[in-house]
Parts: sequence; C-alpha cells; structure tokens
Amino acid sequence: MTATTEPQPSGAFEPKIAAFVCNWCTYAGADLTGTSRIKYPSNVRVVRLPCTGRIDFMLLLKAFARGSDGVIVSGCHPNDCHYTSGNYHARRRWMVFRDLLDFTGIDTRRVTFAWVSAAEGAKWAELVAQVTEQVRELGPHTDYQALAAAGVE
Amino acid sequence: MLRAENSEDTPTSTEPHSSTSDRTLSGRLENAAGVHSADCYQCGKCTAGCPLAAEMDHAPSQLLRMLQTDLPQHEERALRSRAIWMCVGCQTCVSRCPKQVDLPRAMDFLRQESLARGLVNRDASEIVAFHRAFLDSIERHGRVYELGLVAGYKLRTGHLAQDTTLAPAMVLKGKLGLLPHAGNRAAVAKIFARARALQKGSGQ
Amino acid sequence: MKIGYYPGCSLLGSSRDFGESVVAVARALEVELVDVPDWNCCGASSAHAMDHLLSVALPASVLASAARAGLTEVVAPCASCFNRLASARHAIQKDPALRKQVEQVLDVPAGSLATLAEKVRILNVIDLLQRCSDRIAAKVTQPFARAVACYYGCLLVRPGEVVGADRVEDPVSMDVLVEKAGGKPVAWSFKTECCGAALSIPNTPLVGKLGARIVEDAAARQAEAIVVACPMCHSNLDMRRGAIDDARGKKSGLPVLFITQVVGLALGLPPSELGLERHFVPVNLSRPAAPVA
Amino acid sequence: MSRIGVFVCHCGENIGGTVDCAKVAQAAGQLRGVVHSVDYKYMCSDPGQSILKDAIREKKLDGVVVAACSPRMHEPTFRRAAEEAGLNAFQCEMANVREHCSWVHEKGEATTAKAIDLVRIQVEKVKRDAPLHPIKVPISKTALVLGGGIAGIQAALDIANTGHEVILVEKAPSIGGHMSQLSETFPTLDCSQCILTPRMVEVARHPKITLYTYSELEKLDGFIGNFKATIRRKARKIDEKACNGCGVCTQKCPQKKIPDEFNEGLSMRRAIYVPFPQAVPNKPVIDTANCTYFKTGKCKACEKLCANGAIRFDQEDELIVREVGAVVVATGYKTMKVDRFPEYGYGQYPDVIDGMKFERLASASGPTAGAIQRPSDGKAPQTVVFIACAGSRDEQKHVAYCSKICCMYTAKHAMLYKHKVHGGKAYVFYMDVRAAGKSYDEFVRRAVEDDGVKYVRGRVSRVYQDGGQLVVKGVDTLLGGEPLEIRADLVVLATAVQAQEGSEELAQKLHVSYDKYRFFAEAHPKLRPVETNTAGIFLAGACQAPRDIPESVAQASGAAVKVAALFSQPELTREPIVAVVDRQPPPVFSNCVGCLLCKSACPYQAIDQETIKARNGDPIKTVARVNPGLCQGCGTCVATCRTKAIDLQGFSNEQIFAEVMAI
Repeated sequence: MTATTEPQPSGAFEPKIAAFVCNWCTYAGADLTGTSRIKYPSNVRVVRLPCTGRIDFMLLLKAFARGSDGVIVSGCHPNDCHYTSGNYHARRRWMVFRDLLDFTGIDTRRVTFAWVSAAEGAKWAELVAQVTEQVRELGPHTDYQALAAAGVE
Repeated sequence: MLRAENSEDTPTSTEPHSSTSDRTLSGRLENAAGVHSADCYQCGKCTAGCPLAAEMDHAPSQLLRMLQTDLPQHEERALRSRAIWMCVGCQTCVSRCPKQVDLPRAMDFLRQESLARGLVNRDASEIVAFHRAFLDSIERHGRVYELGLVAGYKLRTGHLAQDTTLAPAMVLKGKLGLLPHAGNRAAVAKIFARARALQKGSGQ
Repeated sequence: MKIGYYPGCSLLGSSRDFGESVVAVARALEVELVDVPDWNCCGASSAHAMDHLLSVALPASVLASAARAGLTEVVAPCASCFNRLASARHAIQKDPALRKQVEQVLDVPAGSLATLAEKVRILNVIDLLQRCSDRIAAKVTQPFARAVACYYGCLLVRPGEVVGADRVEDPVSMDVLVEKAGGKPVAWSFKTECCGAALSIPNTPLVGKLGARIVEDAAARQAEAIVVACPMCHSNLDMRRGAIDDARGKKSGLPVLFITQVVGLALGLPPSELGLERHFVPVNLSRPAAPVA
Repeated sequence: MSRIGVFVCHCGENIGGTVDCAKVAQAAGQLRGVVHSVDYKYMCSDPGQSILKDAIREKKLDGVVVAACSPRMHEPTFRRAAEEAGLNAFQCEMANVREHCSWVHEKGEATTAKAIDLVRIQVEKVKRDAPLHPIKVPISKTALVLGGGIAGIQAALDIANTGHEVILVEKAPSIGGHMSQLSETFPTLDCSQCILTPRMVEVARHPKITLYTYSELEKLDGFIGNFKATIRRKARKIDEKACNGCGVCTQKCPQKKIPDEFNEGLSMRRAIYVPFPQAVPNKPVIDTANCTYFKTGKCKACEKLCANGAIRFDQEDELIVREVGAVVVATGYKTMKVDRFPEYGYGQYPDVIDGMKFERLASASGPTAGAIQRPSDGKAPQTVVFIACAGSRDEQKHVAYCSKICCMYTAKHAMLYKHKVHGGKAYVFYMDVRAAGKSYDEFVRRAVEDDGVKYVRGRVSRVYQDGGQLVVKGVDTLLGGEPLEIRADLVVLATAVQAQEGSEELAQKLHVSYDKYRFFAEAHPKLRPVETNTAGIFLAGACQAPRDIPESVAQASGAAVKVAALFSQPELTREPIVAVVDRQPPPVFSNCVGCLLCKSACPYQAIDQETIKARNGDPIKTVARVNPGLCQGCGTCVATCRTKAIDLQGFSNEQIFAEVMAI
C-alpha cells in the first residue's frame, strides 16, 4: 500500500486523525462547515457510515494499527438518531471498548467520542481543531506499529 | 438528525461581532464593558420603563442609537448628555430588555468616558459633585461620613442652604453622626491609589 | 445561628433605625451577628458611576475580609450594599481579567480571589428573615395586624441573575414575611418602581415626584404603612416626605417601616429598641388597626 | 484486477483554487487498479458527465471515483451517469474534496495531499463495491393526515379528490382547528366560520375520507409507502352511530361550570358537550375529568335523557391499526399564554387578554355575540391597547423569531374594535409592521387612515392595574423616545405563535427533525418546503413555522400533490443499502449461529429468524433473516454480530476496513 507521507514543512509533528461519522448528522454537519467556509486543520480523514451504530470498534484498532494517531467517533445527538437508536448502541459499545483500549495500552485520550448535528458546522471545526491539538500534544502513536513490526500482530 | 436543519446554505458566522475597534465609542464600550450596542433594535422598552426618562434630555434608547451610527457628532452628543448622569442604575431597563443590552453598565461607561474627555454636561455638575464628595469621603475615612459628605457636596456646589432644615432634625433623631466613624482608613486609601495607578497605566 | 454582618455606612448613620432593628430582631431570633472585620464602604451609588474598577474593588475588599475571617455567609441589610456586594461577587466570578485587576488593586496574591464567590455568600435582610420564618411565626406575641404595602424597590430584585430574586416584576418574599408577623400585605402596583435612589441629595424634587406615585398608590390601596428593606428607599419615602407632599400637593401621614421593625414589633420588642422614634413620618401605633377586609 | 477510473472536478475555483487537481489526478493514476484518471473544470456539467460515460465505455471501467463535492450533493447525478454508461450505479463512489477539503483548508501542499488521500480511500472502497440492484416495494395508497385544522382539511380534501383514500386524525372532538375560533379574517374581513364550515362538512361527507376525531397517533412504524399507523380513538363515552346529535344531553347536564376551551374560557360549558354548534362531527363527548358521574359515581342525567341510548359510560379507548403510504403532518400551533409575561401582570389581570380571546369576543358566534366586552365587568372598553410582538422577537425571555401573523391580526382586531365600539380609542404599540402579503399593507393602512387606529412605535415596558383601569407604560420612539402612559380598559397581547403542545414527542414518533423551537423541519428551506427528512412524511401549515391561512392552504395543497405523485407510481424503488445474512453452500450453510443479538439491536424489527431445512424438511440450522422491505440500512446489526455473519450492502466490512487501511 502506498501511503502519501504528510508534508511536514516545519518538521513539526502532524498527527493523522481518522474520523468515523454517521451520514445524517456529523457528515452533514461537516458539509455545513464547508458551505460556511469555516477553516480547520487538514489532519482529519473522514470515513462515512450510515450510522454510528454501524461502527465496529475493531475499526478503531485497525486505524491505530495503520498509523492513525487519533480517532474521532461522531454521530447524532442522543434522541436525534436518524435510525432512532443507533447512536445509543454506539455509545454503549464505546463504554465497553474504552476499557479494552486502555488494556491494550492505547491512551484513551487518542479517541474522542462526540455528537455533532447537521446544524453544527462550527462545532465540527472546533472538534477537529481541538482533537488535532490534543493528539499533537500526545505525540505520534508508535506503539502499535512497533508491536506489529515485532510480529506480535 | 433532529434539530437539524437543512444545512446546505445556511450561513454560519463564527465571529459574533464584527467591529470591536477602539476607535469608535461603541467599540470602546464593547471592549471595556462587554456591551454590544448593535444588539439593540430600538424597540424603546428601556425608555418606556425608565423612571427618569421623562427628565432626560435624550431617552436611554436614543443614547444607544447615538452609539450605533459610529459617527463622531452622535458620540459626542451622547457624552455631553445630561441623561447619562440621570441614570440611577435601577436596572429596570435591562431586566426587561428583549436583547439583554446592559444599559446601566453602558451608562457607567459613558459617564467615565465623559469625565475623562471633559465633556460632562453642565446640568450634571450637582450630580458629579455628589459622587465626587461621596468617593472623597470613602477615600478619606474608609467609610462614608455623612455629615462630611453633605458638607463636601455643599462646598462643591455652593448649595449652602440646601437641606438646612433637614440637617438639624437628622441630628436630633440621631441620624447624622457629628463625628466620622472608624474604618480601615489606610487600607482604603491604598485601594484608591492603586486603582488610580493601574488605570493610568493602562491608559483608561 | 452565626452569620457575618456587614452593616455598611448608612446603618451606623442616617439609617440607624434600620441598624438598631436588625440587631434587635437578630438577637430576639437567636442569630449571632459577627461584624466583618475592618469593613470599608462598598462604594454604593457613586463608585460605579465614576469608576468601574473601584466599584468592584471596594466590595471585593469587604468580601475578602469576610473570607479571611472564615465567614461563609454575610448579611448586608442595606439593599444598596447587598446589591454592590452581590454584583462584585458576580463580576469577579464572570470576568477573570477584571478579577486580576482587582487582585492588584487590593494587593492580594494573583488568583486568590478566584474562589471568593464560592467562599462567601451574600444575604439581604429578607433572606435572613426567611431563614428564621418558622421561628418568627412561633415567637409572634403581638401580631402586626395591619394592611401594609411591601415596597421592594430596585436593588433587592434586579438584576435577577445577580441577586437571585423570587419574582422580578411582582416579588412576594417580603409579603410572606409580613404575613408571618400577622400583617396583611395589599396587592399594589409599585412594588418595584424606582424611588430615585441617590438623586435624593442632588435632585430632591425629582425624588419627591417619584416617591409621590408610590405613596399615592399605597394610600389608594388602603395600606396603613409601607414596608421596606432598603435604607435609601426608606429615606426617600420618609425623610423626603416633604418633597413627596409638595409633588402630590397634599400631606400624607402614611408611615414607612423597615421589615425588621415590623417583625420586631410582632415579636413584642419595644419601639425604642427598633429605632421607630427616629422616623420623620411618625409611626403612630396607638391608633386602632383599621379593619382589614 | 480492477479497472478503476478517477475523475477530479475543479468545481471552477471552488476546488481548483485550493487543491492542485491535476496533481490529484496524476497521483490517482499511480494507484493500483486505477487505469484512467483525469481532471476537469465541472464534472457535473453535461460535458463533464460525458467524459465519465465515455471513459466507462471506452476503458471498460468496473468502478469510478468522482472527486468533487459532497456525495450528499451529487452522488445521484454521477450514479445515474454511470448507469447510463452501463456500469452498476453502486460502483460509483465520490471523494468529498470540496466540503471536506478545499472549502475548509488553506491552499497548499497539505490540502492537495489530503485530497489525494481522500481519493485513495474511495478507490479502495470502490474496488470492493459489489453491483447492487434497487429494491422494489409496493405502496399502500392511503394517506394519513394528522390534524384537522384548515391545513389538514385542505390536504385531506385535495388527496381524496385525486381518488386516494385518506385517514384524517384530529385530537379534538371536532375538526376545524384554530380557524373555527376566528371572527373575521384578514385582509378581506370575511367571516372565518362562513368559509370554513363548508369545507368541514365536505370532509365529513367525502367517500374517500375516514375521519377519526378525538383521536391521536399512537405509533408509526415502517417506511415510505408502507407505514403502519396505530391510532388511539379516545373514548367519547358516546356511541357515535346511535347518537343523532339532538343535543338534549348537552343542555341538561347539571355540571355547567367548566371553562369552555373553544371560547378561551370566556364562557362555561357542560361536562357533556359539543365544542361549538357547527362541530364536525356534531356528536358530544363526555369530559370525564369533570363529569359528576365519573367523579362521584352518581348522576347519569345524560343517560336518562338520551332517547337513543347512545351514552356509553363504560366505553374504552380503541386502538386502530391502518396501513398507509404517506403522512401529512398538519398539527398546527399554539399561542403563548399571557401568564408568561411578568411585566404585563403574570396573567393576573382579567382585562389583559391574548389575541385568541379577542377573536372570541369579536366573533358573532362567540359568548358576547360579537360585542366587545371586557372580561372583568362586561363593559365596553373605551380605550383598548394592542401590544404587538408579545413574546416574539424577544430572544432573552421568549422566542427570537417573528410570529408573522400578529401584525395582520392586530390591525384586524383594532379595526373590528373601532367598527364595534363607536368613539372608542385603539392604540397599537408595535416595533415594525410586517405586512408583506397580497393586499396586506393596504389593509393595515386602512386601519390607520380610515378607522383612526393610533399606531405608536415602541415596545411596552409594563402594564399595571390602577383603579378599574390598566396603565400601559409605553414609549413613542418616533417622538425621540418620549415615555407615554395610556390608561386603558382592555389590553390585548399579540402573543407569540409557538409549536404545538407535544411536538417533540410527535417528531420522535414520526422520525422527523424539528428546530430549536420545536417546529418541524422541512427537508430544504427553499427547494423542499413541504417534505421532511423522512421520506413519505410531509408538512402542511403552522406545524412547520408560523403561517397564516392562505399560506397554510397553499402548503397543504403542495403536500397533497407530493402524496398524489407518490401514489401515482405502481411501486417504489429503494436504495439497496440493506443488511444481508451470510448464506453459503453446505455443510456450513451460514456463519450465523442464530443468537439473534442482531434482532434485539434492530430499531426497525426488520430481523426475524428462519430455519434452514434439508430437502426432506428436517431443520438444519436456525439463522437470522433480514426483511429488506423493513431494513433501513443503519448497520447496527453488523456491529453487533459476533460471527460477522451479517453485513451491510454498500457499507460492507470489507469495504470499510479497506477504507481504514487506506487512511
């Protein structure tokens, strides 16, 4: 797999953030950020899913394994899920998964769970900026790759 | 999905307020006191409820209007007004304001600005004299020494005969102490001095 | 019950009657008032008009002194002091930049005022009496069975989010206390209209004009007294009655009592302990109470 | 080996101004499986689409990625184009390099690099796209209309007149809504009931309309074309078939001190009542909360008097389940109550009333037979103050929006008052007069110029009682802010229009969006004003925003056309984004172990179980089964499945993991 390397003009660490978002709220909210021309850091790569309920949390581990330094999971606000209750399932699963993540040694601060509605374009920009900053402070996530390189995976 | 809203081309502004330049009076008001005069849509509810509006040369809502145009002649009219000295800060306006424009806070700001620029309305000299005498009394005694306050006010205004009938009665009823009561004078004097120094330093 | 006490300047001077009644009633209700050590003037009606920083720094100095003395609650019977203390507390909490300036002015370590608002709560005299309302009801010996108009003025109710008043346009907390003391509060329309406040000295006729409408409405509702909880309201309605009478073109003998005086009378305290003889409009209580419908 | 084509759109300067599109196309060309990549100024234009179609044909592409705007914008466009060129529509993906890239980042290498990443992610996805085929589903050609006000009545009649069945559900005992309470209507001053009642009767008589009054929607399941509506018919305690509407019971009921809702509390009604004489249906209802029999177990006067034996004290609520293909929501609005205004007396002054009460005072069928009498003492008020924007445009205490109808009805009220009380004075305190409708401004000017209504520009600060009068403390801002006190006998507040009671719960039942004021949200503020975000559910009238009668009627007709267009199709096509359960040849048959965790997670009851049987009919294995008609494609089941035996078409595990691998 060819991966484009992040340009690092100043040599500073530019984290790579994977975002798993639902189609109806957060994806639409991020579209609104665009139509409103609100600027935010370019570090995020969005994976569109129908609903946060669709998120298999193994995807997060895979993202870390493939070199992401941080992850955002974002969907509709409670009670506002396009599919009634998918976001609740996601939240419940995240509660369980967080402990597992902790157990695997991944700093849980690298994962941010948020609600961003279709109307919250500005909030999406803030979220990305804030997560990028936080992950930048945490530094590159290398443990998993190191393990993978050592053949543990 | 709910609370949603139709996205596509709803304009969203990230900056709540556009101009907060210190060059205009409205900008200074916003920077110094956090009051955004453009929020006012001139409904007049403040004026309608103001106990003193009838006595003012300009209605409270008109004073805000003078700040909304950002024109020097209007700004000066506001600072020269008697109205800013009539406000007693009863807070009726802001408590009913549909936009919660903090007019009493704006009045405080305009008074201080008017004093600083030497634009105080001539009719307001009694009120200014009273406030000066009040603050002097605090600075000197740490607390308000009422007989001293009244004496100071009279000296500043020349209204020597005012309330002369009331004062003896007050003394008789024990309501006017002839001697200042004890307070922490030195500490208070220092508060005044430091506040003065701080504000001079910041150019206010 | 032990509670911090900030009398403020006027309760020791022009409103000694209020101060005396507060102290007497507190004693009767077994509330121990502890003076805030070395308190200074709050700046009241003048500081905010001339100098915003000073208008926060002066009350902040009082609060800081109370906090140093370990007082978690301070009662400020004067409505003006109460409002300034509460406003300063609010401003320091909301505006960290201002807080830093105030810390410089008070010459206290940076950040030391950050938790001031959590440390000290401010009560007005109505708050204090409300706490004791059961005790008041139990100790009433001479019910104050008169129709009264409770006048709240501005500073006890506005701005609502700073002072935490019950109903901004039609407060009832004082009416409830009057009922506890055996009185009959009347429904009237000027509970929260301004009396002219500090314009009393520089513009007496105006204060007379504003007070006239208040006295007019209270009298029209058959009130036998106006009850207040603010020294400024009291002096504007009592001491300035001459100006009010001039504005109305007729004389009125409607007395103005502090809520503490009403409660004190109901508790059977002698009028002299409550400062009643210091009023300009005589409080003539020998006359029989008018029948209340 | 895949044959993928990548098409990079400049969107004029929108993308091209920030992202180096040529470089993106070039980088895409290097990706494994990509056999063709180009950039073009406007991919969505006709020539742009031709480039895509020609490439699919000429290069024999088996997947395409269009790097352009959001898929929420143009995915249907490009999928259609791909299909026209012979590619399966679901083998076309979009990389969102506009909303998620060029519009939100600065021009520079990092932004172009991100665009390349976004393309690579979609290339990995499209490689794994399976050809999918739209699902056909039948349509139940019956419409459900919720709310029997003017909007619901209009929608029901319009749909029924196209020959389709309509079920009209109204929660009150009669249809008619707020319009039936109005006196005259602006700007023509024609009598509201005179124009409304014929429509109400038409609804009752229409062979295609089934009317359920005193009923509410309990539950709505299913999806466009195939909803299942559960309707609760509240017990009237009357046998509607037996009752002939003679009205004896409503005249003889001894319990007669109940404030009459229809007259806004200005008169009293009985415990068994018909809301108003022209009610449809003209059948009474027993108000069990106030009925003496229900409170004490004694009375039954109505039962004794009813010649037809139509009283049914033991009648229970009834649940009716009907299949419907579309829903029109026309549940209307409510107005803010006067007790919400501390400065206007907390609702304690009887002579401070709201606009709806004034309508009843002015109505010929109202409690005063149209005479303007103030509630406190029944006298004709000599001075009336109307206060506009009571609660509206007051973001601090109430609502920030303009309620839209108040300027007009206030002008009408003032005019009616001037017509009815000769020599009376009418003042209107206003901030702006918003009269932008056909003949609207002329109407307001008539009030001022011909009828002598005094308009004063300024908001009222306070209203208080003094003697038998009300003192209105206002201001004339046109006189430089002059405080103005008016002594009035009656004050009418034009209180804000608000979303109907229970809107939030209804929205959740219907799965439609609502705004922060709980008005239902249209799918697009300009181009899809009567649709909601949920297919098959449409909006009419003031449930969406403050609306006057002409607008409500127009919108209702619009919603009706949408329903008729839907019903004109023989069947519906749906996107095949649905879950599928793994099936494979023996001996495995399926990875599914039949735990049915997916079933419990599914919000749509789309999953049940089936038994795989041997040829001889012996059961081999019990597995989950997805009903593609019910499945909405959320994928919650996929994330729940422990054996990875259920997958979502279009967002399969393989596709999404490939995307993540490409990040």
